[in-house]
Amino acid sequence: MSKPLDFDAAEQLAMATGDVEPEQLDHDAPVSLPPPGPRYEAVPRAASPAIPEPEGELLEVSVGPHHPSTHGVFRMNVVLDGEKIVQLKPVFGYLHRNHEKLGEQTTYLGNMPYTDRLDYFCSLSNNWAYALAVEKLAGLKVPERAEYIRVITAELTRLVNHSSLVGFLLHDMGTMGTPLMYAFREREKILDAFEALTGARMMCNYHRFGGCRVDLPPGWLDQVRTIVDNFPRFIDEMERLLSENEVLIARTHGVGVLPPELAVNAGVTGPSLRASGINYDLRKVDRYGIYDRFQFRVPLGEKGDVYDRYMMRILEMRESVKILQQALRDIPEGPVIDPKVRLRNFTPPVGEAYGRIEAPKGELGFYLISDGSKKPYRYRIRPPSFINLTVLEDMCRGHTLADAVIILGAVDIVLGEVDR
Amino acid sequence: MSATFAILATWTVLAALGAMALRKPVHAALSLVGALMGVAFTYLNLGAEFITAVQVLVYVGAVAILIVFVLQLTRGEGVEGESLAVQPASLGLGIALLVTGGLIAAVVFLPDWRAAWPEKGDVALKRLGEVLMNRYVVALEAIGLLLTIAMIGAVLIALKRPDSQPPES
Amino acid sequence: MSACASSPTSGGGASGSLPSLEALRDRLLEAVPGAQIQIQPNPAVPEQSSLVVDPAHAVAVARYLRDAEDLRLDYCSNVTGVDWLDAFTEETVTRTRVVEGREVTVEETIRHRRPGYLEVVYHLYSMSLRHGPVILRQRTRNRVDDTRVASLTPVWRSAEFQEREVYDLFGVQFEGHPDLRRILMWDEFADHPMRKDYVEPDDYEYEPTPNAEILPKARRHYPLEGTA
Amino acid sequence: MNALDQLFVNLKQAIVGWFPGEWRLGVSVVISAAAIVGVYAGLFAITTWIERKGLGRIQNRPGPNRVGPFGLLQPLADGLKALIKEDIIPQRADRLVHTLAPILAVVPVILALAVIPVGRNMVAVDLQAGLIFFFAMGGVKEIAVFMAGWGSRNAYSLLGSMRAIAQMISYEMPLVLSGLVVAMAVGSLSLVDIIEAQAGYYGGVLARWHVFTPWGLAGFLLFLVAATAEANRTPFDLPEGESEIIAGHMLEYSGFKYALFFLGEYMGLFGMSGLAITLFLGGWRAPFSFLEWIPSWMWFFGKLFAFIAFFVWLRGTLPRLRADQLMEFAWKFMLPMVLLDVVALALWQYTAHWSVPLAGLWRWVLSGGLMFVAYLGLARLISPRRRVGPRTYRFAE
Repeated sequence: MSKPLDFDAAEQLAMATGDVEPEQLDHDAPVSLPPPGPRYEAVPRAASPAIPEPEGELLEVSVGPHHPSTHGVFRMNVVLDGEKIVQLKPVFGYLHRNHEKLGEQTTYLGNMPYTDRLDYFCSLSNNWAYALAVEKLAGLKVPERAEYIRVITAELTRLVNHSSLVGFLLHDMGTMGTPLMYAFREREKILDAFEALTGARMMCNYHRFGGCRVDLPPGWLDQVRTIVDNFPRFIDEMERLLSENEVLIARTHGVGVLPPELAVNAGVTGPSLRASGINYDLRKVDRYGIYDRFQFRVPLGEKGDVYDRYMMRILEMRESVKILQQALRDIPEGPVIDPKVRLRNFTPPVGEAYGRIEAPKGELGFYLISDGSKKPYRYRIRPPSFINLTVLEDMCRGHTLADAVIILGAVDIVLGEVDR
Repeated sequence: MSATFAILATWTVLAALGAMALRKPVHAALSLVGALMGVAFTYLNLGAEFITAVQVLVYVGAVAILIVFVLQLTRGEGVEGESLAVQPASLGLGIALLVTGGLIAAVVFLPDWRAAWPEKGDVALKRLGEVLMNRYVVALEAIGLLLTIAMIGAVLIALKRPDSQPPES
Repeated sequence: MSACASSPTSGGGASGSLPSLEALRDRLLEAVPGAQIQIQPNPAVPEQSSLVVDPAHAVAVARYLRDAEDLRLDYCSNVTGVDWLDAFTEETVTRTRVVEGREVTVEETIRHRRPGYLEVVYHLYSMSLRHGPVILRQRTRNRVDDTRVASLTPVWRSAEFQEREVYDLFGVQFEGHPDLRRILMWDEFADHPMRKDYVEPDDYEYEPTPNAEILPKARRHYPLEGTA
Repeated sequence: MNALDQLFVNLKQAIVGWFPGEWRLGVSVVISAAAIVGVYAGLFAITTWIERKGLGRIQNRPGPNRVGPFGLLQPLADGLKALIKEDIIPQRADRLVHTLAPILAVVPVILALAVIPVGRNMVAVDLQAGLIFFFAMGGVKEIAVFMAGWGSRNAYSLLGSMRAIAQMISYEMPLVLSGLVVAMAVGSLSLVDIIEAQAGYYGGVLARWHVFTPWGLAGFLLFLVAATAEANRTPFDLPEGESEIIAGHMLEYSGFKYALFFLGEYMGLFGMSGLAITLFLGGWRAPFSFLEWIPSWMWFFGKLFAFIAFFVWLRGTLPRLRADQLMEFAWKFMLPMVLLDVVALALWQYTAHWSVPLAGLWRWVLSGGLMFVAYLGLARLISPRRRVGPRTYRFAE
């Protein structure tokens, strides 16, 4: 009874006797944790370039939490052999505010503004994901017009996120902010539209269970149409500026390769996953909302390196523009919220629901357990950038510190979401 | 002996002493740079511009940087607290005396060295080049060959690393 | 609540290709002898009912789910913990008793105590076959001294950070996790803040907050020099 | 016209003339030194404004526009801010080394600037070995960088300074060699002589600058790349690459010491540009004979501003290379190219007295063809595109 617990052994025993009770677990023995080490059976660690024996002394560097290119208060504990990375441990939690605990002490509606603060670049996607989970939990229907508005806002958010990400990524490569400023110019236009619609530029708090908060202001669709029609020019400009740039190619090709098996196994989602060639876009898979009505394609990478991840963003922006054009063309008149929904004192039935959407950074899921009261019993966020960081070490190992910076940049993290 | 020379000489000797006596290897190296610079300015004072420039370029720009690199890459901090002077002191002193005596003897006794000092500015660059490429071309090439061999040797030594430490992780 | 199924917002996707949960449980029981698997119904969204697996067989079950040809649940989307406190249910029973020599029918209330436990929930999907979710649950024996479950990180890498988070915030010990450390809270932090009965320390806002409420509390914890 | 051209020369002579005979040498030195420090420091201020304004315009924003008209007083405000900022020396830093480093970063650069002629008869010191002296002073700067990195006792500083030194040493080789190509052609190391050698006009119109010869063009381009690296400008700004090692060796500096480093950087940039102008672009000479009426010093500073604009433009558009790619570029491309440039020069000189018909064309074909073929071969060898090939992307419906 005193031997440390070994489930594999217990399993074999179970097979032999055909009867093993969970009571056989040893309660008195001190909990023995296995030593840290690579114990992943499914997929070997990323096939990063072979690391030779360390030539000199290993140097431990702490990159962050206030390093200019960690995109917030994020830290990487890096062990370097010369300039090569031998080990990299991401450390976070500096922005941890126990969002989920807050959520469990607030009403369902009261949580909506909090979701804005998760990935503060994409508040409208977050709103939608949360609304989707609650709608699933309570079985609510969303009016036609609201579905269109949701698609429009979510795709605009995707444009904002991807263009900024491309800018930040190139900034990490040392372009002195020029692409970033170009990206921010476009972002400003879209934020203006958000402001006109929701009253806020970043913390929009716009979606509601069963629809949207208010109808579109007059002239808003035309404003968005102008933005969307001009957007491809910005993408072309960006591509002409840098996609074929020799330095960019030298910096990104073959850097941070993520094999597809590992990507799937590690739950990487979003553009990073598709850059590895896995065709998995929730807009196509789940067809949540009304995404089955639009014609668009899912771009897929071939190598899974940083360049592919960069190109995924560019190509996805082009597809988003297509979706937006169709949505703006087809949007019907009608109510924007189910009038039967009582947002105040909203009490969903007992049960649980997991709802997920394809946020710009990957799969954003909300898991709710309702005990029939006004507050969720359990409120959980599945943050894409948090889980995409799982493979950061695998992608970085064997590369230099300068590569780690752009690999991290291409993962696309927002610390508000990672730390919650 | 002009005032300029006095200042430069004092500076050079002090810096050289510092290179010997300072406790931190990096300080000693930097002090050595100071001494080399002092020598360079002495050349300039003598009107030998080219030699000055080459002295700075080669000794400060290359040799001193090399020393500094070696100190950093081999973690020279390990021997901190011990001066870099030769031990035992008497041996170092003996060598120093020998070298100094030899130099003085050369200046005093060898006839060539007692030739008249060239006028300032007469160390014409063109003449220097001609002399090096004609009269002393064999010596020059030999030195070049020697340095190349030394470099190849260094590369070979660096490649082998028989004593490389086992990886720690 | 079946309105949801027909609603376009339904996220069920192509879950039609999955066997029903009952069939799945039967297959698992066959494939992993000795496993104890129950179905936990979900009244709100019936297609998101879950399987409760005993920790001793969780890894084998997970491996089967991942590797079976027609399931191929290769993608573990979400891992999270839930804290279920001790639950008390009150039951009113009518009994006959002998009171002072007479038989009286009295109504009595009996309190049942269901001991609390921590639960870890895994949402599994298949990227290759595009179906899901299958929801796995593991439960600890109690909330206090035996909070161990099996780590599914060896099966799905995506559980690595999420299980660390559950360990950090709920205090679930994952046996077999390769690197079980705190992830969001700092290393010296002692408690598990997501537990339902967590009481935040009264000095957490201690720093120089000149708050009349906080300051006396802080003094209790840190008798300042000069003021004590 | 001539008066304007020699304005400053005459002014200096007039001032020197006021002093008694035995003072004149000293006064002349002081005036020259003051002129160099003053002019280039003023240029530094203007350059920071040009750079910020230029980057702003490249990036769709106005740039500094609050202090003075068009933000012209911004450098003044920046300087004032740097002066009154707290000067912090880290506790564990080596105080002496830490303090000496910024001074040593500026002094050799100013010394180097002294040998560059800025106009007709306008050079502070005409050293016989001016070219080598310039490069030697660049070598001293490396010591300053090391002192800053080591003296700060910060891992990032040390890493940054080591990177910077490695980069400077690697690029010094092609830099010096491409300079020496010109020295070989001219037969002198004096910068005044080198400008003198570029006198005259092709066909009476186009100046006989070195850049208009095949070896000179190649040498100029190589020199420009090496100078960009030596001056730590994008895309070779790794030593202070913000996204990787924050500010490199300057990390622990604040206030005026930090400003001194910047001064050194920019003066180094002026020095490099000035040398490029002197070696390949005829120094203070006009490009066309009909433009000779513009004063010589205006030509020099005009060219200098063109270089500054070029560097700003580069900074606004290019990403940064990685350290190993930087080294690879230096040793696998720059060095062979520069050595070949020596051969190209030899071919050019050897064929100088050819009397075959179309001799000029043949010389161009021989000398320039060598460089062009070498460029094609080497560039293809190290091009990242060769290694990766084009990418195609699949789309799933």
